[in-house]
Amino acid sequence: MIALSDYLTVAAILFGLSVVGMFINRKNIIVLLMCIEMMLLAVNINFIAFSHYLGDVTGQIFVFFILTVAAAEAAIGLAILVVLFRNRGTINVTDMDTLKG
Amino acid sequence: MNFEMPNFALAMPEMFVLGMACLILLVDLFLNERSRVVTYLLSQATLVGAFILTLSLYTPVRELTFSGTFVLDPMASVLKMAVYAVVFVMFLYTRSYLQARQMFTGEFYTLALFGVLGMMVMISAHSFLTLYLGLELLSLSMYAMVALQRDNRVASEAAMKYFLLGAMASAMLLYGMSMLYGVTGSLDLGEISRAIDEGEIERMLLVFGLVFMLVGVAFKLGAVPFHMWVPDVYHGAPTAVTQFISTAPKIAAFALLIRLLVDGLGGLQSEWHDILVLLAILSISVGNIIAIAQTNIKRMLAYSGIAHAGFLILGVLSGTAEGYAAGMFYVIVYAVMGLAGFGMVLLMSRAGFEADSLEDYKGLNQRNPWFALMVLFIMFSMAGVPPFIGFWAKLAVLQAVVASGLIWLAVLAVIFSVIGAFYYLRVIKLMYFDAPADEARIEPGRELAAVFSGNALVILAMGLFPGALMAICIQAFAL
Amino acid sequence: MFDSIQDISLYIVLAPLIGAIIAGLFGGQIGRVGAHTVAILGVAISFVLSALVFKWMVFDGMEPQNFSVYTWLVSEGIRFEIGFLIDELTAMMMVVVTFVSLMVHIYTVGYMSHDEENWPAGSKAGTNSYQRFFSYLSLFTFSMLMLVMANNFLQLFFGWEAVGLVSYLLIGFWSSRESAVFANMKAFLVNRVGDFGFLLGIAAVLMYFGTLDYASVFNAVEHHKDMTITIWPGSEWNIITVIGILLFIGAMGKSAQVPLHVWLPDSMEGPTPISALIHAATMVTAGIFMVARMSPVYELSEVALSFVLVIGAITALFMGLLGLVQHDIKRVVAYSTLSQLGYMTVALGVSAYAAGVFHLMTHAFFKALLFLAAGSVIIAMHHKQDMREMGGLRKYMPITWLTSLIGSLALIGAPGFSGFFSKDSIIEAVGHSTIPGAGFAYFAVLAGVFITALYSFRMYFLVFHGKERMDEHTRSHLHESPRVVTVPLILLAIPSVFIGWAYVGDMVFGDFFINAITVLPEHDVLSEVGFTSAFGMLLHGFVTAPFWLALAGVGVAYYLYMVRTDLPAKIVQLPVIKTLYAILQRNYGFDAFNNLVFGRGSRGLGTGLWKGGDTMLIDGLLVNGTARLVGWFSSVLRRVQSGYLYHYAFAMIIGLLVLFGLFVVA
Amino acid sequence: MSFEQIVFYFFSAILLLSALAVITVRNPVHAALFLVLAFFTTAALWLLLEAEFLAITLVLVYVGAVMVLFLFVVMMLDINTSTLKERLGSYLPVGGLVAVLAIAVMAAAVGRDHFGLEQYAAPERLAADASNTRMIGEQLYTVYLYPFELAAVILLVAIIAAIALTLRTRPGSRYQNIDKQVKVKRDERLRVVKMDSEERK
Amino acid sequence: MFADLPLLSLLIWVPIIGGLLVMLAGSGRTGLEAKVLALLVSLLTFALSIPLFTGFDTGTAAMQFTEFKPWIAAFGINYHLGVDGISMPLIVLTTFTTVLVVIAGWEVIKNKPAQYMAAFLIMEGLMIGVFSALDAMLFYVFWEAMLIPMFIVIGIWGGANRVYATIKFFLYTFLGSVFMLVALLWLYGQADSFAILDFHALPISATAQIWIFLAFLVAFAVKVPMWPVHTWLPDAHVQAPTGGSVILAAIMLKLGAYGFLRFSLPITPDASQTLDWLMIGLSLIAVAYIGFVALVQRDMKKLIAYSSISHMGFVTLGFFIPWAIAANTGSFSGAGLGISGGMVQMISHGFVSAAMFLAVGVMYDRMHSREINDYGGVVHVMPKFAGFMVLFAMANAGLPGTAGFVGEFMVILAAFQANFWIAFVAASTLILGAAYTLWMVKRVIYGEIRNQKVAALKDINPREFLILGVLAFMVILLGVWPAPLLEVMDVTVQQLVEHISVSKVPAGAM
Repeated sequence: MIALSDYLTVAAILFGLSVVGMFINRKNIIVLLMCIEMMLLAVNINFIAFSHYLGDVTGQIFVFFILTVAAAEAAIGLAILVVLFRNRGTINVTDMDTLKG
Repeated sequence: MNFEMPNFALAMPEMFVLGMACLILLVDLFLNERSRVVTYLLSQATLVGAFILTLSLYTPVRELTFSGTFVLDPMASVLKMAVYAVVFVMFLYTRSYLQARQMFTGEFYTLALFGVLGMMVMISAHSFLTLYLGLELLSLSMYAMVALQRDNRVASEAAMKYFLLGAMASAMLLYGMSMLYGVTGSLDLGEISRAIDEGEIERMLLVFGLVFMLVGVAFKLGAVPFHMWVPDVYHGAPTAVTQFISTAPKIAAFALLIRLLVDGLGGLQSEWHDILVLLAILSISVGNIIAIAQTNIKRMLAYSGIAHAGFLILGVLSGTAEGYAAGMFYVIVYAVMGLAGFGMVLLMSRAGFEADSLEDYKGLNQRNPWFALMVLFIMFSMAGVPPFIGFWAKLAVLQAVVASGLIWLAVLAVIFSVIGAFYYLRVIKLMYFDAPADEARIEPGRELAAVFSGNALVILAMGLFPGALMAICIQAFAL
Repeated sequence: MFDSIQDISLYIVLAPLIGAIIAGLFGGQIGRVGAHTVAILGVAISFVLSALVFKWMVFDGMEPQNFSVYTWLVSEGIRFEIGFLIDELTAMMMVVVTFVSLMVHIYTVGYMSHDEENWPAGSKAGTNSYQRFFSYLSLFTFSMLMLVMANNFLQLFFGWEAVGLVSYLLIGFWSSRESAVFANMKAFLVNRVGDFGFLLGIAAVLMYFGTLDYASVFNAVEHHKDMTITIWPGSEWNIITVIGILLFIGAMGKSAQVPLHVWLPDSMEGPTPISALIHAATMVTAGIFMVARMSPVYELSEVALSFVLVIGAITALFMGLLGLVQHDIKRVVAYSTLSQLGYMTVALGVSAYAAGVFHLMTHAFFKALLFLAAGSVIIAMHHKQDMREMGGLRKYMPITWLTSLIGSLALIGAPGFSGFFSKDSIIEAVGHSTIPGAGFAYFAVLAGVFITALYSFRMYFLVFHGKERMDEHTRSHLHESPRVVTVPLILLAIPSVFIGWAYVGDMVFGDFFINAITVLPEHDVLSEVGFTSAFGMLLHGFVTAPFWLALAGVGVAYYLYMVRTDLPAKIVQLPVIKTLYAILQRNYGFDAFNNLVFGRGSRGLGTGLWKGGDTMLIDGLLVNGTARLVGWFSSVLRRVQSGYLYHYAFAMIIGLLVLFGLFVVA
Repeated sequence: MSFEQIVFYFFSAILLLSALAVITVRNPVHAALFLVLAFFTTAALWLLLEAEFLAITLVLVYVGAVMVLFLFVVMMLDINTSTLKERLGSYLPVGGLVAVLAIAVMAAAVGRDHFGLEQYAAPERLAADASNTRMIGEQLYTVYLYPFELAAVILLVAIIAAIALTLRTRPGSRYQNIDKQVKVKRDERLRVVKMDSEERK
Repeated sequence: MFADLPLLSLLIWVPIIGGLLVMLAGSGRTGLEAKVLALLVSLLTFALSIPLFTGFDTGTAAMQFTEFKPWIAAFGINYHLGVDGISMPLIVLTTFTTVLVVIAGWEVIKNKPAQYMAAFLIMEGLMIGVFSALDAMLFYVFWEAMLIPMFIVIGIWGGANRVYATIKFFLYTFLGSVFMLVALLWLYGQADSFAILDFHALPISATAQIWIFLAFLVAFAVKVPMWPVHTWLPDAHVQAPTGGSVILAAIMLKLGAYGFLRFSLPITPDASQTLDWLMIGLSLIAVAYIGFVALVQRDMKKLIAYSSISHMGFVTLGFFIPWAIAANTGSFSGAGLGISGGMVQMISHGFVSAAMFLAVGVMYDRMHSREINDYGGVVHVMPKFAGFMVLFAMANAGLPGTAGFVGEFMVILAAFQANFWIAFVAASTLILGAAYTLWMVKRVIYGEIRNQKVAALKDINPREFLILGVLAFMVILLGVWPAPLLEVMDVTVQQLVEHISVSKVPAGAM
């Protein structure tokens, strides 16, 4: 049998990887957006796993909403990315250092 | 399936704001540049209407509806009204600024109104789900608003940073929610609270979830070490947007904090208390110290905002109704001061010129003594010097801290507030003691001048009579 | 008008005060004549009334009067009052003070008549300086009267400091002279050192007696004679001794006793009338008066008396020696004053208060006379004061010459002159005393007699006899001083001669001061001396050592300065004498020592505390250091805000991990 | 090892590897494709968890829409991939350490001690005719009516935002204004402008 | 007729509102309207304070002229005013000094005179508020708010290094007072009231008292200022305009000392007893150490500033001597002498230091230099002024017959009852005080005219004569007849001594 912890562990590792992806990636903002998608994915796995093992559909409902929001978020994120690129001609993370201090 | 019909009346303000936002969206399509003012007026009308609706719905009891995902209690009513008021003033402030920069568009107002809606949802949330959705509604609106001036290089950078970090923070919040859902089996704050109070859940797991969630909340509040977005975004965003995101959303973030920690995780008070102590100390110290080195006033105010967030947290961490009331008082006061603080940047700015360098304030007393005096009010208020309102906010918070026995914490807080006073004083120094680089008199638009003066005078007036607001705050937690 | 002694006392003190105020504040309006008229009138009223009081007191047998004028303040039930105590001692002092003051006032009309010459051109302070001078003189008279008439320590201290203030103002009267304004500051500060002790003494009195009223203190003093105070752990001091010594420290300042004498010679920078009035006749004797006044206290402590005695003896002898090497005519008189003050103090030390006070009185007359005579000479010499440029003035200034001679004779104690009676009483008293230090004191006062005679007549001969060493211009203008100058000289010469005859019997050996001065039987040396009449004393005077010593002094002076005028210069070249002479020239090094230790030392300490303590340590390290530290922190911390997203994200992760570490794992 | 377990481990492994690839590959296009793979495998895991509706949604919405959007943006921006493809530098050790630390803590928290089968027994399989979609739908339109509406608003905001941020009327481009064309008058077709001759510069 | 008026409220709000009006009236270039208005307001305030003195009942230690209105119910803060023998004289001193400051700034202040006058009037109201507040939080509000106008005054109209000085001043005092705030909040938690009189009656454990005492100490010591937190004062004084220096020295320093009497002594008597060695030690350091420092100052204002610190040392010494007396003699008799002495010293220092600063201001206005070395022989060109200067210098040196003597005298008398050496060090001021003051007078006033600039000086004009003359009158009056002042405070002080002689540690607790 697959234990709940197995799912949770997978989600945790996924979450951890995406979090680390947020700061080891220094070149491309798009990858950061992907990392965020992966973080949400990990959360979703958590919710669904819990939902399953608790026998409670609420978790899935939550995932439904997270998916919706994540899509919206991706849209806005990409829109900002486009604006950024138009302004600067680059989406290099290292170049985004005008604001500091 | 036993489904109870929701009491829609309780959500009248939300529905009204949503409807109006959509209406404005449509109306705006048919307006040309010159009649855009209709959009503005409609937006203001929306806020006024929502205020009236919320006021008429005010009850001293706690009412749940929408299957327990929506709550209306005194705190919600008060905070919502505060949000309307703050945004209303923000609209007053920013009109000329937006007009001068081709940002006077329907999008700004609709996004702002959707942001208001998001805040309302957060404030009235009684479930992780609604909390999250409200938060995202607000956040997405704000991301977009920061980037709204499309050809502004720094603004787009700010928006990108804000977006990425914000998304990450909300992912962490969600992770925490998932853990708590997992161990309590519910998304409903009331259910969760009950489950925790039963005491059968291992505390470590609860704390594990709690820590994740606190990251999300701390991010919204701008508490150290989850504050890194604050200076960059406040700095990079158009001042009008900065004024928005630095004020009203703090009120919502406070609601988030209360809803999560008090309504939901009240049983974990002994745990989150310690975490909040840490966050508060870090915020107050780091915020105040780094602010000293700033030369850009928007950044300076950003760091000052971080420090203020620390004070706000101080109020909440005492875990008493008085403390929450103090925190609420603080956040409302902070919003009022923040409006004025960024309002002063708006005041000094002209088309093509952002007065965001501290140097721009040199000799303001020569150029316009009245405004200099108003800025003086604002700065001393932020520094927490009586008789301005900022003092009472600090007092309320410190009183809660002292009452809960954390005298050392109060002492630490006041020491850092003294350090913080330095950079506020520096603004006054520039205005009053330095010779102006440019002798031209500052002549802002009449509307802007009036609202700015009004705002500063309110800071004074509320400082002289803070009792009413404090009474409201206390009543909000009297349940 | 003369309805009561209370009112009269008030008139006595207020008359000069009003004179001072009018002359001082309205000097410009009333002019010179107005000013000196008012001032002289005030003092004259005061003198007449004082004489009246003296008459009542001495001849009509009025009881001593002790009454309060007004309440200065009340705190915790302790009343601090301003009030008068009028007994024989007071009455005598009042007469002396007002009389000498009156003489000096009159004299001043002449002495200061060309005062504008003493001021730099265009000085506005010089325009009304004449009026101001009178104002100060009258103010001084007022202050001195307050001092002597006080019935409590507070008022005593008031007067004590007030005369110091006027002294300060008058020494520095010619304020454009750097030396004068230095001298006045020095005088004030040295006096302050004395007052420092005096004030502590008063504090001690209040602590142990609970009042500052003389009468109450003197009544209660018996009960306190065995009380002790712990000054430092393990050292118990008798409280009376402590009070006595502390109060006497005040007297040392005011009466210029070693080592607080340093201000007096310098005070000669002031105009001569001042030297006569303040620094010879009255103010400097305040200390003597005070100790005499406190006799009930001092009688109870032999330690304190010995202290007084030794200090007095040292002053009497060593200050006299300094008179030998001075060339400035006023300085000779000044050192002579120091020496005579030493005599008075010695008298106090052996409980011969009456003799001391008596010497005070006689000294007031003849020393004022000497000073005024010196002033007369100085006027004639166009304000040159160096004796080496004088000589043979006798024929130009007969009145001055004659009065000077009288003064000098009185000073050296030539039998029959007033000084003889007072000084011999002291010497006799010391000879009979047995308290510790009396032996040394006896030697000192005897040696002092010789020295006094020597320097007095050195001065006399140098000024009035011998070769005329002044330049031609000066000589051609030499003439006797005007009437306003000579009349006071004559008037002062009279008591200088006769006052001893008149009063030595009553005052020194009689019961004149019975109400005012207390002497314990075992200390009562004067009754052991046991003269009964002035005449008996005079006869006795010719066979005692002092007479012969004085005669020897005069003889030596005559020989050195009239016969072998080349000798003094040679003597000082002798090996031992040369060193001694150098020491004397440097005033035993007191000035150098004070400058080095107190002047430069305190400034060095101040600079050290300021630069090292305030500026470096507190401000530099703590205050600005903190500010710099915060600033440094700020600049470091802001670098964390690097602008790079990944750093921000990293910070959040670290924050998360820290929270884990602290709250989940733990 | 049961079939379920095999499926679980297989897909989990692919999921984690592709996730790792997403954050490490140089080319963003590759990263996007690895992400698609991750979504697919996740969908498979969700099927194991009897969340059929969401599994399908994930594939349809994410793979079908969101990831396409990602790829579209990557392509559209025409990013000079050579500069973006530099290798992870010296910060990898730190990153790795933090990753290990974070994962270790999280994994420890969610490990078998707390979420093993003893605490959370595997539920019974649902009946074959149980409709996951129906279950969700019933809840969504009743209990979660309010959140559902909010989700709609969020999507609206996203639309507004995306348009507001990216839609731009280029000053150079010309549009046909039919309304104006139709209403045009004769005089307006030609206009004679009088002006002074300009000097040659 | 005055009995019905809310005198204290009027005293607080007339100058504040007047100040605001003055600020608004100040649009004119010369600001003459503003100046006249300011003078009228300050005179009115002074006039209002006279019935306070004349109508004061000297027979009781209870608060008089009290006013009570709930202010911020949510915080339990009331608008509670009242005066006793300790605060009333200080209020009168405040109103008196403000009139002088307004006159003193009449022609001198050319830059924004309206704002200048307004700042002083507002400050006046706030300071009176501090002295009359009976609610701790009301007190604190006034206490802090007062910093604002002072900050502005030094910063705008100050000397070359004014920014450093004023920020230092502000932060120093701000830092001090926030500790007090925490202590007040703690006390509120215990007493459930912010009424100062309730605090007085509150039993507090010994340890807590120590902490509270230290918190108060920081606040008040900075204000007094006591060594070693005094370094803001010389800077602030030197840089401040004359009026600022006057108010600072005459009134603001007194606030700290007043705080000791109103808060530290009665609320934490046991801690005061425990720590009296510290207070006495710091006071003596102030007297001696600062005396030496003053000796070597080259800047007149700095010298006077240091002398102020030194003089304030007597105030604190007088306040904390009671326990030392009790330890030495076994009774508190004599304690009142010390406390009253400190009080008198406060008032007299108010006059004397104000006079000294005004005198220096008179010279500064003409020469634009405060360096002692730039002067010399002033008496020859400004004889009237020199007369005043010497008088004030003598008062500063504590000459009997002037105001400067009374307080020092009483404190030394009291100190002797505690310990010979305390009195010894305290009395050293007789020498040191005279030394630094007279040395300055010697170099500035006397001697030959040093340079052409001095030679060109003009003597004081009627306006300056008026100010200095009034002060001279007060200095002498207080010196020769201090009884009325003592009469006012005597009962209050005695009651205070009784109060502090009883331990407030709850029975049974250590």
